[in-house]
Amino acid sequence: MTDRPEHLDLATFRARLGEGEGPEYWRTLDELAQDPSFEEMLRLEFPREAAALGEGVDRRDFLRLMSASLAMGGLAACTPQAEETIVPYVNAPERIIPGKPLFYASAMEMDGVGLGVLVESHMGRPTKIEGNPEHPGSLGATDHFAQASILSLYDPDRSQTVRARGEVATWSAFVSALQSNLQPLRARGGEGLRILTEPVSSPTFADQMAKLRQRFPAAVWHTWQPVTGDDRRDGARLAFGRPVHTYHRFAEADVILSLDADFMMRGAGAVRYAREFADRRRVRKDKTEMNRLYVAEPMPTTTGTMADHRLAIQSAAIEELTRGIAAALGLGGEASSGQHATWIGAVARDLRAHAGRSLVIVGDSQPAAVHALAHAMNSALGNVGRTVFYTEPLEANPVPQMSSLRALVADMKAGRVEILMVLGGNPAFSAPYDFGFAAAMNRVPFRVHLSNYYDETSARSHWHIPAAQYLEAWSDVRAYDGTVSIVQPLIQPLYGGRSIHEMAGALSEDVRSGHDIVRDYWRETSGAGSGFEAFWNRSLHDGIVAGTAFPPLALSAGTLPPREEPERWGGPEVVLRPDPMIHDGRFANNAWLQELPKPITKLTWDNTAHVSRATAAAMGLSNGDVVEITAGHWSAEIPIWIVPGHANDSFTVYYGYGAERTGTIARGIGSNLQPLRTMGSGDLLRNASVRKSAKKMRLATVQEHHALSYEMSEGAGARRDIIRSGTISQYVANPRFADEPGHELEGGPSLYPPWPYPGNAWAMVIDTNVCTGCGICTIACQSENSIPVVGKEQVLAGREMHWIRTDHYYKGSPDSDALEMFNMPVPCMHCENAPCEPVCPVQATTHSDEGLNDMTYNRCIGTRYCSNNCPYKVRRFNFLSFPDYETESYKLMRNPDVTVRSRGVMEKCTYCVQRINAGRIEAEKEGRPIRDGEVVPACAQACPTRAIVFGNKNDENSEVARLRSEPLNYGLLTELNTQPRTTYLGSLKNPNPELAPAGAPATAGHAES
Amino acid sequence: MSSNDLNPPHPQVASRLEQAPTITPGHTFGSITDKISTIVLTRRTPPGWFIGFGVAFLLLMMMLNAIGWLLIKGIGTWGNNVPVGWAFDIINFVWWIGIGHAGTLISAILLLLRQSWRTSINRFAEAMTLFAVACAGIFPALHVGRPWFAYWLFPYPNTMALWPQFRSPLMWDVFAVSTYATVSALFWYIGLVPDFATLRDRANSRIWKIAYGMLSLGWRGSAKHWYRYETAYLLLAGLATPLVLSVHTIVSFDFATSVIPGWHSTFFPPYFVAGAVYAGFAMVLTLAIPVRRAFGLEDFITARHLDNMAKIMLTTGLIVAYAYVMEVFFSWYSGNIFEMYMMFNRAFGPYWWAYWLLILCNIIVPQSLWLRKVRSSPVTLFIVAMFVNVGMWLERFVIIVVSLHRDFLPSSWGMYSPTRWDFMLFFGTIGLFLTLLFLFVRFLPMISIFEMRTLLPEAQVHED
Amino acid sequence: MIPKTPHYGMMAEFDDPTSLVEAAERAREHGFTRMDAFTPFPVEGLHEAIGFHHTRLPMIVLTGGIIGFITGFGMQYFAQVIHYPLNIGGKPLNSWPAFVPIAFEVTILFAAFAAIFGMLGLNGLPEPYHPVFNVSRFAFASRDQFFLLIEANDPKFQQEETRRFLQSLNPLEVNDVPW
Amino acid sequence: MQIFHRSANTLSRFSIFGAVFLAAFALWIIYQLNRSPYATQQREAKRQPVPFSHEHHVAGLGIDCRYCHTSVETSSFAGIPPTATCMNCHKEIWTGAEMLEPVRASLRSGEALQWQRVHRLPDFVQFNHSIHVHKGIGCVSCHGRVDQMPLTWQEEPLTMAWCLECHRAPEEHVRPKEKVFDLAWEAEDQETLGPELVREYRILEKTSCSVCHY
Repeated sequence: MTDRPEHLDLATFRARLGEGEGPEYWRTLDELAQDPSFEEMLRLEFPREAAALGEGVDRRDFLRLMSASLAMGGLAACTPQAEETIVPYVNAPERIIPGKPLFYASAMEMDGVGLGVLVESHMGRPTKIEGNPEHPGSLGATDHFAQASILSLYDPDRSQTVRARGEVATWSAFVSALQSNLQPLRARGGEGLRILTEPVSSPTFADQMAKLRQRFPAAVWHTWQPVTGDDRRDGARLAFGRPVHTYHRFAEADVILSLDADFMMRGAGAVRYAREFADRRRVRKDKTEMNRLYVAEPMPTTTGTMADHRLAIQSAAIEELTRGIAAALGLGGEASSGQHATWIGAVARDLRAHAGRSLVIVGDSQPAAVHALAHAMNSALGNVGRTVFYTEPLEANPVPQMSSLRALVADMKAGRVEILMVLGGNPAFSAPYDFGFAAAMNRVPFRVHLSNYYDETSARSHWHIPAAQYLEAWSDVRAYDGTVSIVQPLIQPLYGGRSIHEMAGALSEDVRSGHDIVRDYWRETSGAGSGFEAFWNRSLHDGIVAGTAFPPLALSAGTLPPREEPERWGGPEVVLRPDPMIHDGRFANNAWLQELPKPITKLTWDNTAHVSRATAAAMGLSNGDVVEITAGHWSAEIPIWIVPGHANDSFTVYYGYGAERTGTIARGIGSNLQPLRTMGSGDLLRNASVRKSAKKMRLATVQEHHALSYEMSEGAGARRDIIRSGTISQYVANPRFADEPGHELEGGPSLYPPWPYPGNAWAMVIDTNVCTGCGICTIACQSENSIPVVGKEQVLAGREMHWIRTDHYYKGSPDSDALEMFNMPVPCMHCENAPCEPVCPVQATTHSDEGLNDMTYNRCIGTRYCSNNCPYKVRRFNFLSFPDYETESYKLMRNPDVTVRSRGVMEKCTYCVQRINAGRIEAEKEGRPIRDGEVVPACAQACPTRAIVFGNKNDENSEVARLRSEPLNYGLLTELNTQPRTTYLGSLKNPNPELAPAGAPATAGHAES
Repeated sequence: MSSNDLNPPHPQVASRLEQAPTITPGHTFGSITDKISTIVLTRRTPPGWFIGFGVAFLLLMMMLNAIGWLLIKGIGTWGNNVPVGWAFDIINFVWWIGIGHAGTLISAILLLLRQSWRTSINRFAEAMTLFAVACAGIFPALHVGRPWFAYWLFPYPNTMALWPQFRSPLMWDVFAVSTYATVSALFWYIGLVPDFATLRDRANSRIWKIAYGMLSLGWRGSAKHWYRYETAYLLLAGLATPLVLSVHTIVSFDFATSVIPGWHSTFFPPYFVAGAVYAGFAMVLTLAIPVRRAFGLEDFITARHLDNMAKIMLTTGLIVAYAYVMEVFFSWYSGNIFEMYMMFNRAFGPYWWAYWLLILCNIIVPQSLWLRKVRSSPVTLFIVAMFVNVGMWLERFVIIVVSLHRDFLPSSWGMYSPTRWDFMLFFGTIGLFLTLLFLFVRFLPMISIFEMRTLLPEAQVHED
Repeated sequence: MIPKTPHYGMMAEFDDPTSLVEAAERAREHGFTRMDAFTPFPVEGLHEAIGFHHTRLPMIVLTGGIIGFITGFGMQYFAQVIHYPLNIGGKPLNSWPAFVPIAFEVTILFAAFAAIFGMLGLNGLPEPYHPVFNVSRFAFASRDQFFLLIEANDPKFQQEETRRFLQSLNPLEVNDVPW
Repeated sequence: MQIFHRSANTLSRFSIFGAVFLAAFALWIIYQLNRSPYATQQREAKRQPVPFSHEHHVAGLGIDCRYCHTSVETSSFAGIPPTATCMNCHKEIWTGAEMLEPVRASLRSGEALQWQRVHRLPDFVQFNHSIHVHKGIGCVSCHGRVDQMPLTWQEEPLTMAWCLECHRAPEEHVRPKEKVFDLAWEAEDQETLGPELVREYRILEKTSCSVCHY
């Protein structure tokens, strides 16, 4: 606590007490109680301000809090109350006010890139991840990995102890063992010491490795992870002759060409990009310009659904397409005369017309040449420095990963490796199949593995060290533009995990704590000198280290990469992609991500091979048929999922599944594609053969629980006026097309007088025009509201529990490039005339005086009538006892402000009523109305594109009120006179007149399918 | 029949209008009394009874098993899901309730219509009503997610200061069904009192004398008692008639008041009531035909009874058929895409088989009842009745499951498939029904003795 | 009942309803006022014959019904409008159309109770013990025999005279009914 | 022939009415039990590790509620004092008291004191102390005269019906903010004061379900 001389404090208090004794003593105390400074003293003795400033190890005192927090945790109870103990602190930690959450800035690292987050902490337990508005890569939003990381933190399957040859051991034993093994290497400058990490951008770690190199000049740092991004790096080398990091500014781009890049959901800066892209796409009364997005990709992606012109094209054909466009832009090479000539011509003209305000972006899975071509085009279009920026690489060790790993394996086989430190990752499983990494490991005399789980690699190591999560250990990490965030832990390592910094420390006999290592590094390098405390506190508080963004490099790529003759090949291509939910497999044990429906397919719990309708028909394939994919002498089996809009003669398969030792949830689900990931293959198998097997698999999708014909399901989306879409020109012609008579929002006439809502009237507007269908809202809601997962079997039975889902609809012919895709998040509509309420026999669902459709769990007896009568089917029923009441760690994770729902109870979206009430209470205490934006539901807060807006519609200055007055605003199924509080903004496309399908439908939006 | 409805004549005349008598000539007060009461009073139980009862009892045990598991694990053991929140549970509930209706119809409405032929089957039909309602009552109680809180459905002062939500059709159900059960039970018991007196006076073991003596409340056939008794009986019939109509009307409100295409329909009440009577008479025939055979009651349950019941089935069956046609017409005439798709989905969706099977069982097969040959032969009549029993179950399946599984938003469409626990509970209730029925035929007069007496010509006082 | 007379009454037995009704009418012409008849089934006109004309039962049932309706509707109105008014799907607090079904059911229930317990009450049932059972032949009253009873407390009742009168109706038997 | 004895008539009628009355009586008993202090665990002092007396500390020493329950004005949870708070005074006075040994032990060992919770709401009820305090609902309204409790007990039933009494008619319970922590204070005329304060403090009648249940 800071010094406060002028105030009465306990010391003086006690001094005064000391003065007298007996009755006089008591009198003094009474006087004191009257003394105004007494009140003051109370406040300062037990300070209640919750600033994140200052370093406070005491606040993470975790174990002693468990019982107290459980006392407040929302475990369902029954009256009359059982005996319960309540456990106070022994020494009250600063800043913690029991019952009030605190927020701390930190950053989550993935693939060497950091995403700034704010972590909500209840009584020392992190419970929820939010985006950090200060952070350039987040702007207040998050990706689904960050949301899910809270579950990974409390994952009971995590490795919980240091192990030596599988036996429980201690950290100190490891350190001494390591040192004794290092001893002989010292003489040889550390020759034989190899360190394998995943890509790391931490300046501190880079510094540690540099220092280590001084001790062991001959030691080698290898970097590899399953998603290498080598092609991106090689592309840069081709274009600039050196590794260069590229980032984009979509805010400045009018025309965007995405070549197989899902830039809104994958890769560095995705969250930022999605936001910038969406901001250029919102159409309002006073703003009718949209950017234009061209996408060429084999498998529909979230980015693809946003495209104004989407070309379903084989991955392998994209280089040809790109060269065509480059040629049309006058960069040389012969102009394309292929089937896409018109497309190429139109795109090229559009790009040139917007030179300097256009942008070409390429997906990681494209070969280096395409990346190089993009660099050349961006340079030629003058985009560099305006929409495209080049900087030094983010990674501390920007080596070509595949060759780095190949070299390591070769040396291991040759016995040139004596100490192998694998820091993170699970290469024994995920390394290219034909490398034989696992086998080679056995040739290494001393093997160490740092990882979350005691996995395949750990099992082959002498020493296994449990890894600390980013919420448990200090570190630092660079954002997509180089900005550094200090990774600030909120809780002592649950299972005694260690960070890479501590591992590096162990190598260099550095005994400092992770906290000291990071802090000291910044003390040395920040140059803040005496002002370091302030600098450090500000960096922690803001979540970013000011001024650490990389300066852009003035680079320009002139020459086109040489075209090497593509080898002839027959049969369909097979494109390997990391799974959108579990990535390279690191989240395989995360049930939230496993059950989060994948974009487009809405599949859960499995990976599949995606194929177009035409190709499937040609090969006699239907959903769930298992195919055998053979490449060379390796083969793997995987079920089929038919995706309208997929390129023909192309299979897109998601890898990441199949590891057996990364947790109980991951075990035995999905298809293992490792055999196909070989040295040569990269992400594209050109000469694979795909054969239909006799097997069939039941796949759990949350939309179309069964094979529906296209016309009956997807087409219905537009036919039933669920989706209202048109083009920007149609909007200009008739702004109200989305809300035409016939489905006006206020519903038809009613026999009953409208119910008055004089106070707050909560409402939500969802802009389908900027919804990418990524599903982050769903998982954010799951985390905020402690929604249980139900498992594949229950999803198959149709019992998934998500409160907000993202529906996916198509319009147009499924096999043509004119196919349009739409995403529609559906939470509870909070209808003013809610059909669910009058049918409930026990008043378990009622309407609040602020227009919320309340669901009172403890009154619900579970007739399910409300769900039957809900036209939107947003209600979810606990058919079985879904929540995990046993696992202690999960109890710590749950939001204490939300009741855990027991078996036989209905639940649904509440507009995050716990946040509304908290906001109201604060406002009432200060005697003011709730400010617009003060209360934000979890879905809206996490949404990267700000597609969800929530607020008080009675306050005409609120954003939600303004959006409800937008001409594009419409309600879902309003002909039922439900008068929903959740409304939608129609979806708009901005087609290139050159490519616009002849005779666009006259009835804007309501195109028949 | 219709002619009788318009202007009810004297029972005797009524019986003369009909080709077959309601009771075979040659019987006396005594013979009727003995014939019926000996079935109950004879202490030797036919072995066939034991076999039948055994089977029924096993099914009943299976039901208890299914309920036990349900309470342990939860509704999840059934096939229900979102969107199909209701399935076997409510199908069976509506099916059983419907079956119940024939009993009250026969005992109350036909009494008001002076259909004297009803007397030989009404006791039996009323018993069937009670047992069917007992089976039906199980489902609303068990279909809720937390059955141990089902008592919240009743309005009682509590420390939560909360009440049920009386706008909910489910609350209407609670009141309708419980009222229906209570009134039917009282009606039935009151009808039994004079017969208990008969059994009391004819039982030869003291225990049974006392037992029946207590049940008979000391009935002694006093003229004054008979007068008040008949008044009360008539009034009850007058009350039971609107009651029985209201019960299935309210059951149909569960669906009619909702917004779901295929449920939201104003003509459900008459349609459901007709269906209920249809199903009820089918069940009466299904039971009466074997029973009259087993206990040799052909004298009392004559060809004429079967013929009349067959005709009622035919009539109500035609009303139901008309309802089906109207459903199709409305969905087309509404011009509403959801309504139209609902109908299309019924006929050609994944559950097409249920719809067409229903048409076969409820419309096509019963048309055979136009033929006197079919009506007059117990065997063929039994087969037709069986078809209708199945058909009426399928009707509820189509209305509930097929409407729910694809409503407004295609994104939330789903499929439903029952689990073995669904079937165990359903067949279990059939076990409960048969168990009660077997006990009834063994220990109570299955035909109203005193009313049968009045059918004899000598029962009429002839002034001269 | 405190026996003031040696017997409860005197009973004549007939074997068909017609003769019983005639006998009853004769008895009334003869001036007997306190009598009763027992039959195995309701016999038309018998109650007039013994001078029993109307019953209050219908009024009781009507009252029951009215009370039922008030209770049924009142309960709902109190719960939804007065005691804990809640906004249910934007419907008015007093959504009376929705209250009709339950009000109706409760009406029927109460009326039915009134009918049954009214009838039993007026008939003084249950009454397992009754002097008439002392007559051994009376067991046939529930089978196929018909009885006429003249109660001993009838002002015109004299043991011998009454027996002579009953004999004149040519019954099968005439029996004293002991207490 | 006669089956039953004369008494059977009386017996049968009596038993019928008896049954009815018995049923009614049973229901009445259950009804009463549910709201009885026995069921609501009212006025029973829990046995605590240290026999802490609010009477002594509040009435006797006049220590303010907030000295120990620090977060009552800011948080949903009023807060239970850490051992350190006890020791603020008790390392000066009654340092030897046998009674206080558990407290000293707790400070020495760092083992928290395990108090028995006295006012326990089910976990599906979300109660917030701070807003009630800010809107002028006194401690005494829910906790009774704690300053007269040698050992703490639960004064009020804490049933939903009880909560609603106040939520429906706040004017009957509201008091001036400065009197919130004054357990002894009583309004001389609540009829006029109540409505005034309700207006002044903008107190809303909150009876929607989601005010407490979510």
